[in-house]
Amino acid sequence: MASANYETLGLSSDQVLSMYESMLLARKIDERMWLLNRAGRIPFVVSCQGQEAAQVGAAMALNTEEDYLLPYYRDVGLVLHFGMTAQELMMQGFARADDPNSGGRQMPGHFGQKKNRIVTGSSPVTTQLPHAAGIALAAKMEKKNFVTLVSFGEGSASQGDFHEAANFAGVHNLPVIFFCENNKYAISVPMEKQSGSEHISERAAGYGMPGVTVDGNNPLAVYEAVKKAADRCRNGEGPTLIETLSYRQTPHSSDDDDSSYRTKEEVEEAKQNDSIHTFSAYLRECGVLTETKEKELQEKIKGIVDDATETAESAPYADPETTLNYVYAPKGGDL
Amino acid sequence: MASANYETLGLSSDQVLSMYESMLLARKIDERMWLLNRAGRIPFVVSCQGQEAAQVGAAMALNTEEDYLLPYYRDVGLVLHFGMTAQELMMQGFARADDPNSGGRQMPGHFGQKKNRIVTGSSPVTTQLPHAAGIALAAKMEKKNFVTLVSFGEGSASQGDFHEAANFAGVHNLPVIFFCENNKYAISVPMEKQSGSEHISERAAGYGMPGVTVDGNNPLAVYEAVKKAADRCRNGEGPTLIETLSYRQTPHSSDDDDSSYRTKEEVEEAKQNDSIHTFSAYLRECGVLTETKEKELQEKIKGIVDDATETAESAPYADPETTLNYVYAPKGGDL
Amino acid sequence: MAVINYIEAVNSALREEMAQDEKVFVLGEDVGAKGGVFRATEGLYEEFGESRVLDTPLAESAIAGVGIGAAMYGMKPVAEMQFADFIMPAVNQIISEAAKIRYRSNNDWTCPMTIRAPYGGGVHGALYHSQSVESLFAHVPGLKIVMPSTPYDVKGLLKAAIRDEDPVLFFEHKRAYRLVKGEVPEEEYVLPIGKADVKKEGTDVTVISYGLCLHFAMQAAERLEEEGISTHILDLRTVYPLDQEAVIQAASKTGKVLLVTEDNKEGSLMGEAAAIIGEYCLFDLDAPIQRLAGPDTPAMPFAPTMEKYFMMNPEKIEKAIRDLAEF
Amino acid sequence: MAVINYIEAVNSALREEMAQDEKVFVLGEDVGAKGGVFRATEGLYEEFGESRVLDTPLAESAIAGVGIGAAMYGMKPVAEMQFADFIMPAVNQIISEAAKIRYRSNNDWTCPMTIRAPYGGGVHGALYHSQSVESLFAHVPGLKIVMPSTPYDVKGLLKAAIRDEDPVLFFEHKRAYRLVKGEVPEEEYVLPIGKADVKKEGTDVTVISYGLCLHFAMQAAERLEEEGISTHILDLRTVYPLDQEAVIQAASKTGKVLLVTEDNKEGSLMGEAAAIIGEYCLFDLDAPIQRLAGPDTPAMPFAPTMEKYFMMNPEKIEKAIRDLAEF
Ligand SMILES: Cc1ncc(C[n+]2csc(CCOP(=O)(O)OP(=O)(O)O)c2C)c(N)n1
Ligand SMILES: Cc1ncc(C[n+]2csc(CCOP(=O)(O)OP(=O)(O)O)c2C)c(N)n1
Ligand SMILES: [Mg+2]
Ligand SMILES: [Mg+2]
Repeated sequence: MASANYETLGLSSDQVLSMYESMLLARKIDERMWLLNRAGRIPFVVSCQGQEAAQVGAAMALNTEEDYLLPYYRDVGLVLHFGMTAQELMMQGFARADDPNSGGRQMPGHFGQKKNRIVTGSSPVTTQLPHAAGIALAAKMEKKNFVTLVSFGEGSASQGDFHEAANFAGVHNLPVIFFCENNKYAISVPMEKQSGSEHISERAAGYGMPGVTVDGNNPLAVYEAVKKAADRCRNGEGPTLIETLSYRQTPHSSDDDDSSYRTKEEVEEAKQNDSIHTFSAYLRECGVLTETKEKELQEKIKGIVDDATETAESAPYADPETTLNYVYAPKGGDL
Repeated sequence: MASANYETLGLSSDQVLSMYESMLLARKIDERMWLLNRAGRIPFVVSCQGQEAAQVGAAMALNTEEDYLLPYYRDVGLVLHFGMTAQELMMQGFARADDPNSGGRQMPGHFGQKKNRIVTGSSPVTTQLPHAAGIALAAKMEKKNFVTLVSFGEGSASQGDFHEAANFAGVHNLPVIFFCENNKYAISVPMEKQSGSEHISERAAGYGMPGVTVDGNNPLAVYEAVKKAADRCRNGEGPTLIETLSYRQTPHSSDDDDSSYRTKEEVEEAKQNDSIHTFSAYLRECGVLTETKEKELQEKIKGIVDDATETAESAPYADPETTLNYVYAPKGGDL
Repeated sequence: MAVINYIEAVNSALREEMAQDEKVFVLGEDVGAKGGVFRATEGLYEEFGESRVLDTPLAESAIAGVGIGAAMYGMKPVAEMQFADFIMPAVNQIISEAAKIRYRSNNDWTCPMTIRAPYGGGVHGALYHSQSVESLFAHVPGLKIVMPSTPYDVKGLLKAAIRDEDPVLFFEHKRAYRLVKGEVPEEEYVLPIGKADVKKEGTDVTVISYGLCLHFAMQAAERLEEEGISTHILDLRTVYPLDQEAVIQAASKTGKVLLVTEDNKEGSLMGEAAAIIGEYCLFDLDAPIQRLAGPDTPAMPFAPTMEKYFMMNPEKIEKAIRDLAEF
Repeated sequence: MAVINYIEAVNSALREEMAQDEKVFVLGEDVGAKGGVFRATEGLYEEFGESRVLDTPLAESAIAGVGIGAAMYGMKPVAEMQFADFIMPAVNQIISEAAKIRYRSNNDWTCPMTIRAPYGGGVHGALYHSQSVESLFAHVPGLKIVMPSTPYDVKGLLKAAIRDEDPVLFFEHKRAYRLVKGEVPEEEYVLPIGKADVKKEGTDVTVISYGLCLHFAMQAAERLEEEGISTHILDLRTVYPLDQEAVIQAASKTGKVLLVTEDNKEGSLMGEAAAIIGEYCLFDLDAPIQRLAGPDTPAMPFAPTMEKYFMMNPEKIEKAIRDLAEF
């Protein structure tokens, strides 16, 4: 895979190993969710599978202690890196009261955790882009040096909010990264029916910002692009639009049957470039990963996912009456 | 002005003269509206002044017998060419029952006249762009060969509907022309605060269509660009985004005072390029227009505007109770 | 008569209207090869082809706006919003444009368009796949809003909506899609938009409702029948403009009125029904006008405990009817 | 106490809150050098600079959405929609986002944002510069909607809105801007959101209203006083969530209720007021609940004949009060 050596990018072997670990953890959590769903133990799952490299590559290029993240529903890899735990993710999967994202109020994939600067998201796609511009505007007004990264699918880039947010960021030269995870489908709609242009990144020029398309199966290429964009942000050079190319390996969600609109062969072929395998191979090639280490890692992660599942499944739901809480500020509000 | 000779564009001397006449008529109607407004005889005016060349150049490149037009509120030059009369425009200015646009229901500048395929418009900017895509889609579905032109200001290009409509047209390769009249201001907001890019036309690539910027003070340059775009439409080659550069010579509307946000000097300087004068000079240079002819023209137009004003002013308002009409289909509807 | 379910009635109305009128076409997200995320448009792509069953980009304002343009030209577009919750980006096109085209052009231009959207909860859809959005539009002159409860009404009213000369919002309860079955004639029929329907005659308490709640009310009424409480049930079917006369008749009949909606209570369209009753039936009333609705929280949560707490059900209605009967 | 007009109260509240709290900033179209198309933000650009008085691109969804992002970060944005009619493109951001942020995050994130917009007619604004848009939002839990009638209320409530921990829609009647004057104290004060206010005590007929109509009602009441008809007038001030208790008290006091709004009749928020009265005051009523409102047409036309026909005025209210008094 990666032609660039990780060292030339300024990454240590520990760092690339931790990237791999995050990718693997994301994948394993996701796979477990599907098992739980198919066994009738959780009602819904929406996947990161195929996009872990893009997500972890991006996260690695950010400062997870101060930057702001506005993820979309597939971003297990991003939120893990920003501090959400496997157990917390499982709490969300099981819709338990202890889910830090929403206390079981939202569907899985609707991330939000203030202490980690993961900004609460909703289901209507693309609404988070103007929010990201707003947070970046606040950074500029308050003279703070953090970066805001907002992610979304290529289908979501068709919404008016994409345009309005990108243009706002362009006009005000805001420190924000628009991170488009192009996985070739929006549910059943392929890129050709989604976009008049071949690449989403071609839209950047219309807002006066650089636009780049990178291989989303290569975490190092993504890291490099996001690092550069983040540096631009911190140097006051304004926003960047980054598009990562990968493939959605699962159906859209546990409610979708993808056989009506794409062939098994197409899916299988795309899986040849599965970043989990190609990055693992690359790390072995570089001597960062060994068979033993990989085995250890797999076991460690299995343990984490098992524990998380168990703890979450046995945790309680929120009390029915709590449905009424937090419509407005609990007290001190005027109502 | 115009370096290109009109003949190389395939235009006859009669045609360029009629272009000039339309420009002049538009200007004179507009000037009269301001006089009437300042005299308290009509409540509101919004101007075409400075954009006549762009409007008439575009109209000349279309087939006014079959093409569809979705104008915005400054497009006096476009609607005149598509068949709306000075008297009809005055009926609108005076909000009379015989206003063909809305029977006095809408403010001036909200054009619509089905028999001339001028599609009814509203005040919220940019909503007409998806409509234009819809009409172009109908043309494609019905295998009709007409072109749809939709116009809007550069400020209006910031709306989400611009993006969604352009992308829809790009994906479906629709026979529609997006015609942006960039007059440098959106009320008080200058282009630098409006757009992240220098030109609106730079956005075209993001939708897979050609984008061009032309001198909006040169009706021949605009004619050429729109002609090419219309040919593309008729040849099944899809949409084009055209941006014309001109300057809004009046305040935004009769309700605006532009002295708070731009200098008199700036306005005066821009008026040096007033297309009415430069095109007149060009036509004289070419020998198409003479001083006598110009005088005749001015008088003829004054007569038209006088008559139109008089007829409109003495026409009645709609009856109060007609307020209730046409919420739904008059009969046969289910309610 | 064949027994079909609610979503089959949607599908069948679409198919018949498309077969009958070439100007009718369908557009929306995933309505093509996939046949819609709920399969409402199943088979249409195969039968009528890509050009009449359009998969659009993910952009609701364009779905509505392109539909409006096509309708102004003379087509009969049927747009799908994948979930009613996602109609929000299209509000400007629907309220500023579709609703006002005839009026603002003094009857010169028209917008004969239908917008379908699945609404409602009880499907583990959480905040953004469960909402009732009718009150967002049920005050916009120029629009008609249809919310049928039975397959028979779905089919007859969707056909009427498609043929209507003005824009119609057609909201389908997504929980009803496969839950609710009913008889539908083989022969062609169309039902009038704007007319409510008495779904059950009764003498003690009047329930006015629509959509899925109508069925909950029917179930509650059935149980109460055994206790000797007789319930009169009016199905609004068209929720805007309301069928005033039918509301007045139904309320006056028993003098005890329960208005039931799955929507949040404050500001739901049941307020309008209450206002009509308070204006026209005041002296016929034997009990305060009661409204039974969802709590005033933004929408129903995902966790089953909270979803159940929010959702309407036959038990809640049964209790409210009994309380009124005993008043 | 100084007498100022309605828009000066807006301006002064903004200035004071900006001076007092650095997190407060203003954004919108033409709010900067121009000072707003109605001059609501006049002088703020000069006083607080470009970075706190932001001229945005012409994109309402971004104005709302960027404000929401900044509010989630901890700023106190005050967004202006140039006309309430143009809030439509921002509906998704307001309803799906601002209103639900606290709820969906289980109180982790909040959205302390104010959105101001001039609404209402009588200014030759025609269909798209005259609308009342409150009923679009007056059923959305998580939002608060303030619609003050006097400069005193404007100033005290706008300051409260800016300080509120949750999103507040603040609708200002544009005809009132320069027409309505009133006393405002020099000292700082803040009024409670959520509380209606009795603007006139009376015994024969109760009028419940808000905004510009409140003044028309006051004028009507004054004239009727001479005929010996005593009118009780409640100003809702916050139209969502409604101050139920105040509505119940006001309605019960006279037993004859007139609900007045400039909005279209069907589906206006007066339906909610009627429903509250129909539920809680039924046996105190001496006359049917009456609503006086605009006709159910899309909006008011431009031509003066038709605008006048549509608009509320003191005469229409006077007649309705007299009819009720005589009932
Ligand atoms: C405004 C809106 N419309 C429709 C939907 C339904 N929906 C959920 S995900 C999705 C496809 C998103 O595609 P893309 O942006 O490419 O992201 P991906 O799922 O491929 O990662 C759709 C249509 C939605 N969530 N929001
Ligand atoms: C959605 C919407 N927001 C705000 C307005 C108020 N408004 C009317 S015209 C205008 C400026 C338009 O600028 P531009 O598109 O450049 O056209 P121009 O007037 O310069 O020709 C604004 C903000 C509106 N009409 N619609
Ligand atoms: Mg995708
Ligand atoms: Mg402009």
